[in-house]
Amino acid sequence: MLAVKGEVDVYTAPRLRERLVELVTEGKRKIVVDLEGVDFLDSTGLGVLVGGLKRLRSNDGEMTLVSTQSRILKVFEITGLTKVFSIHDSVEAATAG
Amino acid sequence: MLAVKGEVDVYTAPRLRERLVELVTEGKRKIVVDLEGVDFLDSTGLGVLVGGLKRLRSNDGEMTLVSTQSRILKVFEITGLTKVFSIHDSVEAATAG
Amino acid sequence: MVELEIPAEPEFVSLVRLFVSSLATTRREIADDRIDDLKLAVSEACTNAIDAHSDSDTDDRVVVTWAEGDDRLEVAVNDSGPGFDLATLPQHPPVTDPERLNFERGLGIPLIRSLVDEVDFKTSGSGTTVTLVMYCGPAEG
Amino acid sequence: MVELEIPAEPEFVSLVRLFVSSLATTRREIADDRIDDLKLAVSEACTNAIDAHSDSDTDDRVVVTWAEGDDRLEVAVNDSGPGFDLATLPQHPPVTDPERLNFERGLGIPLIRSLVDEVDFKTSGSGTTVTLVMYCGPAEG
Ligand SMILES: Nc1ncnc2c1ncn2[C@@H]1O[C@H](COP(=O)(O)OP(=O)(O)O)[C@@H](O)[C@H]1O
Ligand SMILES: Nc1ncnc2c1ncn2[C@@H]1O[C@H](COP(=O)(O)OP(=O)(O)O)[C@@H](O)[C@H]1O
Repeated sequence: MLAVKGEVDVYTAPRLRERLVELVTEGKRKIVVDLEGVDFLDSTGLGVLVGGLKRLRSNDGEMTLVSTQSRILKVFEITGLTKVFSIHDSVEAATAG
Repeated sequence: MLAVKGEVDVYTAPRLRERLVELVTEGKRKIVVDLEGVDFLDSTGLGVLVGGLKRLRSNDGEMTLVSTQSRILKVFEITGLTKVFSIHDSVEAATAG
Repeated sequence: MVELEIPAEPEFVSLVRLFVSSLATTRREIADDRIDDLKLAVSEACTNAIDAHSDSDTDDRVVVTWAEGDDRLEVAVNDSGPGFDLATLPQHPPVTDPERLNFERGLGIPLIRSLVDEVDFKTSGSGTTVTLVMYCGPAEG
Repeated sequence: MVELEIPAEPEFVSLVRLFVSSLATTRREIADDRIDDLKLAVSEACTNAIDAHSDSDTDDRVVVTWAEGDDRLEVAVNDSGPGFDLATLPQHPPVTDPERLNFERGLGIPLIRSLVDEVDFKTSGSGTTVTLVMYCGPAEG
């Protein structure tokens, strides 16, 4: 479980990338990224999530996302990434899935 | 009683001046200005309060202020206006005074 | 017209967002989700402008200009980077293709295009200006 | 250095305050009440700069510049107004004097002086630049 807070943009996304790489390196294979605390997410942030998913899948793992905020979901929709990620309403739903 | 909210600066102070003039014109002689909802007060705002006090006193009236916020009180202190206004902790205290 | 000039560094993009959302909120009748759209589009354009400067070690600047028309907001983002050719940007495989995961980038311009009502790119070897237009209600007050 | 250029109109002073508090919060180690002090001082300087333009109907601009030193923040407010003579500013009667109530103005510059650590006025017939300095901790990150 990784809870992301605040703004994810070109300045802060590298930190998120590092955290994801760390988790995979530690051997985690199922990662739930909780985006409920995120106020802003841009294409750099999306790119980091796509990169994390790719890294996990190539290790037989999976990443699921949690978000109910329309402004965050909208960014996934516009870019077609709702078809790539499974996005859940709650951490419970994401963990069960 | 006049509750002031938001920012009182060169842009918004004219509205406060109008309200004070209106109240005096309506015959009000004791005005309590509640500054608890004020986030920002500058010298233009102070000037409007001084102007209101002057207008009231010349009509045998009085103005009292309510404020407990240190950043607002500080502005009165620096300008020496704590000696000109009576500033209270609550509307009750201001009305009793 | 209001102008904000920042160093071409990632840490200043959040200031640009604040600049845009503050102006949009106080000056025009515009729904919150449209403000979010404009904020994201300007942020993407700024990120690209800053990226365009990342190779140079000179004291590069990005200039964001806010202008208003009767029925629109116009935000222009200008950089002095090397410019680019819109026509030759790589196309992504469809999202259903597993290959799609190889593309962590290239999402910015498509996002910009779908978030705002008009986009104009002026780009040359000495810099790029991206102008984003959003239609909106009349001036406040 | 970061620069914000606004029309010389009262409605833009709130944007200047946001600019200053956002930069101060994100970039330096500085206590909240010191940020409030800087914000108020810059706001006062901007109000004066805008007032200085109130007689002219040209498209006048006020420029606010943010700069950082190792141990300080420097915010400069520049206008193209007529300038003034600091030495001949009217003095107020002491606050205890009933006459004090005749002065609704003239509080800005005394406030500025007591809120920041250094103030410098450069003023001529073609404009004024007020530079406000606040000492602070080192750069973040
Ligand atoms: N202002 C700019 N200056 C130079 N090149 C740019 C600029 N904006 C965009 N580009 C080019 O267009 C490409 C696609 O941009 P974009 O869709 O935002 O995705 P990304 O920035 O993630 O690559 C960039 O990689 C860059 O080569
Ligand atoms: N940037 C400026 N350009 C021209 N005159 C100025 C400027 N700043 C201050 N002044 C002059 O100094 C006077 C005192 O300023 P201040 O103490 O802020 O009080 P106030 O603005 O309320 O009069 C102003 O009335 C104005 O005549």
